[in-house]
Amino acid sequence: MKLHEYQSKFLFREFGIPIPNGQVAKTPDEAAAIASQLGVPVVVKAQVHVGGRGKAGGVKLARDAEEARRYAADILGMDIKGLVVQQVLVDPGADIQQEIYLAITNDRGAGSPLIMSSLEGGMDIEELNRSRPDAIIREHIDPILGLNGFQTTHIASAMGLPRAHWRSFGNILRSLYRCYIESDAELAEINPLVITGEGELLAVDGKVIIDDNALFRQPKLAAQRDDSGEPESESLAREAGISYIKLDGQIGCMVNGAGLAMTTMDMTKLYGDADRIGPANFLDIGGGASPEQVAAALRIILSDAKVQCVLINIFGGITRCDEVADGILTAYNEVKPSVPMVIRLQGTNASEGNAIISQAQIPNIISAQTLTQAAQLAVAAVKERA
Amino acid sequence: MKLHEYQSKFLFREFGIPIPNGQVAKTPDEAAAIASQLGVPVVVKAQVHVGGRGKAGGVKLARDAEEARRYAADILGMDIKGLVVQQVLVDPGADIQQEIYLAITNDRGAGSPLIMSSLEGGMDIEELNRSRPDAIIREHIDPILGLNGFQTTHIASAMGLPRAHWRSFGNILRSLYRCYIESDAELAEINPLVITGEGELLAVDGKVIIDDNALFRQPKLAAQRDDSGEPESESLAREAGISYIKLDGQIGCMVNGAGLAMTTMDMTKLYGDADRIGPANFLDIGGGASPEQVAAALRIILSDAKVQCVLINIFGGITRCDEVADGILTAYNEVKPSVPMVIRLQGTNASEGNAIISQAQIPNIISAQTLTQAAQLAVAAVKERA
Amino acid sequence: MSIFIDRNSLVLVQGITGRQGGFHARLMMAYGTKVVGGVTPGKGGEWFEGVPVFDTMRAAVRTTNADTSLVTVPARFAPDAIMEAADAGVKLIICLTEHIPVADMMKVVTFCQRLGSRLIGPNCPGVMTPGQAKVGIIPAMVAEPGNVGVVSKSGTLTYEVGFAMKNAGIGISTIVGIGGDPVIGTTFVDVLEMFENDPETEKVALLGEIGGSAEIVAADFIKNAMTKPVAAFIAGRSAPPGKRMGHAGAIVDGGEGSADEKIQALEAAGARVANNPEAIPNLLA
Amino acid sequence: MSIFIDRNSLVLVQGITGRQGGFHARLMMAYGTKVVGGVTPGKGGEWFEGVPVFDTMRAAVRTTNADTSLVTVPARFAPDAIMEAADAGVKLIICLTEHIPVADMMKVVTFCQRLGSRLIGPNCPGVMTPGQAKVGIIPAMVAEPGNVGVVSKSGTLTYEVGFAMKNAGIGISTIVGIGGDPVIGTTFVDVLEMFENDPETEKVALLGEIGGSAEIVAADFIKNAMTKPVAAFIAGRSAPPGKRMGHAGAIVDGGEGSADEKIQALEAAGARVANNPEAIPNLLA
Repeated sequence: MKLHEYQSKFLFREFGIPIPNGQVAKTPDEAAAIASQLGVPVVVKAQVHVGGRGKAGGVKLARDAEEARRYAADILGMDIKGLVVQQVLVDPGADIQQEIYLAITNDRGAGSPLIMSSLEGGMDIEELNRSRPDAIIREHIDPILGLNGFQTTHIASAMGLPRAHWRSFGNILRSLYRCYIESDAELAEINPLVITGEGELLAVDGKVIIDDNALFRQPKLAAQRDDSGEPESESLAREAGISYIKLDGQIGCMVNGAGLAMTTMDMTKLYGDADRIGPANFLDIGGGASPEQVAAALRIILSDAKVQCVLINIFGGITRCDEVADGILTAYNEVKPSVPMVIRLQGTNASEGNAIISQAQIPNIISAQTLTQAAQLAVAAVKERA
Repeated sequence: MKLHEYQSKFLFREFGIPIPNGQVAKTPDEAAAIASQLGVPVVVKAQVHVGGRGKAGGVKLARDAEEARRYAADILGMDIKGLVVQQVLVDPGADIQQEIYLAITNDRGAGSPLIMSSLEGGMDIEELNRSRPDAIIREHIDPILGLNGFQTTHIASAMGLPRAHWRSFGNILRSLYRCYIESDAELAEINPLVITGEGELLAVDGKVIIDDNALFRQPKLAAQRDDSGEPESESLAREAGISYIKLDGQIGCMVNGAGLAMTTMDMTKLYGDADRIGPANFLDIGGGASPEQVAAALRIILSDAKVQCVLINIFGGITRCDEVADGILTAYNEVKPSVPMVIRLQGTNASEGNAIISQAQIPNIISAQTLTQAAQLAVAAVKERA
Repeated sequence: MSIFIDRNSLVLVQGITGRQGGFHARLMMAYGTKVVGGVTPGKGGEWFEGVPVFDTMRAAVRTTNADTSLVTVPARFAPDAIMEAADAGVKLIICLTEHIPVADMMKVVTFCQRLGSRLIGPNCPGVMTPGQAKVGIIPAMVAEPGNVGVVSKSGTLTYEVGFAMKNAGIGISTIVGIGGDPVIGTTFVDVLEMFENDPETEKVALLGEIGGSAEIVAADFIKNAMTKPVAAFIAGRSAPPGKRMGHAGAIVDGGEGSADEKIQALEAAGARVANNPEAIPNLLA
Repeated sequence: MSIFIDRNSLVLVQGITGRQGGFHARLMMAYGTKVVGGVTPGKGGEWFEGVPVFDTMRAAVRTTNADTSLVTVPARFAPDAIMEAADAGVKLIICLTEHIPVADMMKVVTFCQRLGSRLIGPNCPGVMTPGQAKVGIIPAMVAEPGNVGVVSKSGTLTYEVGFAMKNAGIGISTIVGIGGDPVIGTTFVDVLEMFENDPETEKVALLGEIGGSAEIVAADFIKNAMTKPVAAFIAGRSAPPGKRMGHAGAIVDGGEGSADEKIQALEAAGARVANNPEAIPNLLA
């Protein structure tokens, strides 16, 4: 779960990391009020869960409250890569002498936390990683022991940080590590961590991503979820406990298992791409889906008006195909989809399941034997309706 | 640093361990007031830093407030093994179905925390350890990883605790471990942990010892130090940063280094024991002692009226014997001891040191070449004065 | 031969009295796996389908001499259960549980490595050596004994491929589901190395997906250390970047972990990569 | 030969710019020890008596190839300094610092063991191989080269015994001060084993004290695994129970750790136990 910049920075502050004393505004008037209260030039920053807001015009420097109001009016409601800006952070402008990159992330390969730090902060870290990987100091942390003091010294020393800042850098790094651990973060990033003209360190921008699987023990963070930028169907799916991601294609997929669900998407694209046909969504109904879940999944898929065909691909392991077939019929009768449904049931009790489907004799339902055939039939069905 | 029973239990409570809701009284009236407030039979318990208070009459069951007042009057001011009782804990009596022993301690040999637990609580654990060691379940804890959940289950299961209590026992053990770690305890012991008639677990008696070397980061615990039972000279020595322990003999020892200080004591006893002569104290002036420290040490030694002779044994390594000699003379002139002083200086600058002493020509000062000779001369000096 | 498990493996099921644990324990027994007991704290002394239930892994291992454990307990308890198995000396621990926080897994994997226990998973379907034993949830019907080793991040995709192989008359030495989580106990390379050294395995099928770089590392290994042919499929070519596709690890992030880069690396390493899982049998023929 | 250190040991001093660290670094250099550098965070780039000062142990080891480190920093920083040395790959770490909390040492000792670094101390006077090198604070004057190995919990008591041996014409192969703290990196048994295997050591002097059971364990080792004669002295026969005698570890507690039980165990194991440290040379003659 991503936190907004302001949520990330307020979280940093709880762990003792110095941040600019800005506030969040939802209207231009609020932005002006914050700016005049701060009494200095401010930065008005769009709060959206997407990168590249600066290039999109979502970050503006305002010299006074009036300008802050004007820029906030510009930015609020702006569409950045499909997300509508609903909040801006109004921060006092910082006197930037040096920009540092500092992040802690899960290193999948090493199976341990990884600190990345660079004096070349402010820029896109992926770009820096490609162009000048040596400019980034990398330090793995023992996940059981945690961050040692000597590691902070090593990082400060190896990145070439001036000695005057070692102590405050060490304190910030320790705080960031505590924040990362105690918040169950996948990523806790400060970019840039600024050395100001007064020689203070200040976290001017921040990004925190929380491990979804740990939200059960992070109720305060879970409550900060902002779904506003997310398609409604995804929110509905999350509430129903279904793993669903909306995409741009025409074939609504319902599959058991994440890997097979991706594969099914891939197959619709493999056979449909020439005709610009592809998957409308990722959807994994999980193991042992009940008729109710199948119905919920079908409703979510069909809530996407672009869907021209539904492809149901079930390989029964724990999941019994006859039960899925029952679920499909129940769901069909509830939802009454107007689009065709290609159904492929394989594995445990597949023949029973296929028999149930064929006995129902619904014209809208097309049976398939293999995944390949199912994908091809779904593509054909979409083409037919075009 | 030892905590009193009541301090230990109040500390347990901070970590969520259930304890009886008693209070501390310094007068019989206070004890009566607490008893009448509790409104049930109470136990009046002497709070002294010494074992065996029960056998000494320091623990009494009172049926009502009047009896509590009477017993408190008996116990307050009582001398238990040389310590005067100045406080009593007035606890409600518990309905005891079963007594459990539960402790966490540093296992020196293994270099890790050790949990000891037994269903045969209430009794002296050292006695149990001798007579029925198998009745104690022992579980080592990885000092970096900490206590794992499965270890609490193992302990509960292996000790034969009825299943109904596993959950609360596990919670108490986890709390006790947190208490042990976060308090830098050498020992955190509940004995007995009681299963009451209502099936609740309750820490009826407790003992916590804090690592002296960790007191710098445990200010709240350090503030609970109770010196009242301690010889004044020991308190003075601690304030002066000198390692000193008062003993019963006649030869006041001043030595550099703990091992040599013990050895010097041992030598006085080796040569004096036949005449009931032995060390008056342990004293380690540490490395590189200044004249001021030597003077302070001498004053502390001489504050013990039993001292008939002072034995100064310095083996100079870092410590320079000439500096110690200067210190001795300074101290001598300040303190003007009436008892003889046997001085043995060896090691770095020993000849210079010995020259300084002999040039001072003080009749009270006796020079020695070896530790053996020094001890023998000191014993002889005491015998002479007898 | 086979890797990890065979007909002599002695298996404990942690959480055997639970719904999922009990269900799969029965299926494993039916398949011929030597399930010698189960562990559920607080239920020691009970029996399950003729095998004893213990309170702790230490007691269970002492009594049964089990060398393998299947962890089926919920995510909140699974990290402790895995460590308990390692602490009790179990050499192979297979964890089905999904939704375990990554922070917990980083500790658990480190712990198992230090104790010398092999962890497979979490969030994996387990291991099956067809005709001998299965530990996990892989359905019996998806594979016959044979000489192709299968290693996969995904459950049902593996069944799909196994089933296609079976229909094509191709048998399997061992199926290993390593799981789709970001931090797992056993990687592609670990399993490839074992297949390379396993005399019963002649070819290998590798089923990867987007996210992380395990397939890239595997490609390196295939290039430098493998003599046996490898066929592969990578799921998620059509997945958009920045979105987590079901599995906690299945996300293309910062331009890293895309299907295309993995496919390129595998092809460059000499693996034959299918664009359709049902084409895998052709590549193994 | 000798154990732990010799004239070829390359030594770093952690805290070399501190008062204590600098003082002893000079004495070590004067003795002939190859002090190749020092570490003080924030002072990298300075020089100390002709050797470079580094900010970190990693940088120091990379530049100097040091194999040995002496930790002289205050108790609050010493645990991190020891772990830094182990992390940097130093194989022998000697820590003088006293007053380190036991909880910290339990972690540090575990850490060093996992990384394969030998820690001696803390709260110890260090190691001296007479005529070759000393790492720590043992005064040069207390020993001449020879064939008796000395291992001790205590500093000045060791000097006393070394000096008495020197006066009696008995030389020393190596003196090892293991320290008087409850949790230490290297025990009596570790050192006895090394002396037993050291061709230059013919006899051993062991100097113990009250507290703990390390001397009892050593007695077991002497009985079962040592062929070389051992003379011993145990300090603290006159110490009362329940009182900590200066060293954090020197306490007779719950009837355990008394001098008498240690003396009995050592005598039963065949060691010759002196009742006076100045009698040790007679027992070695």
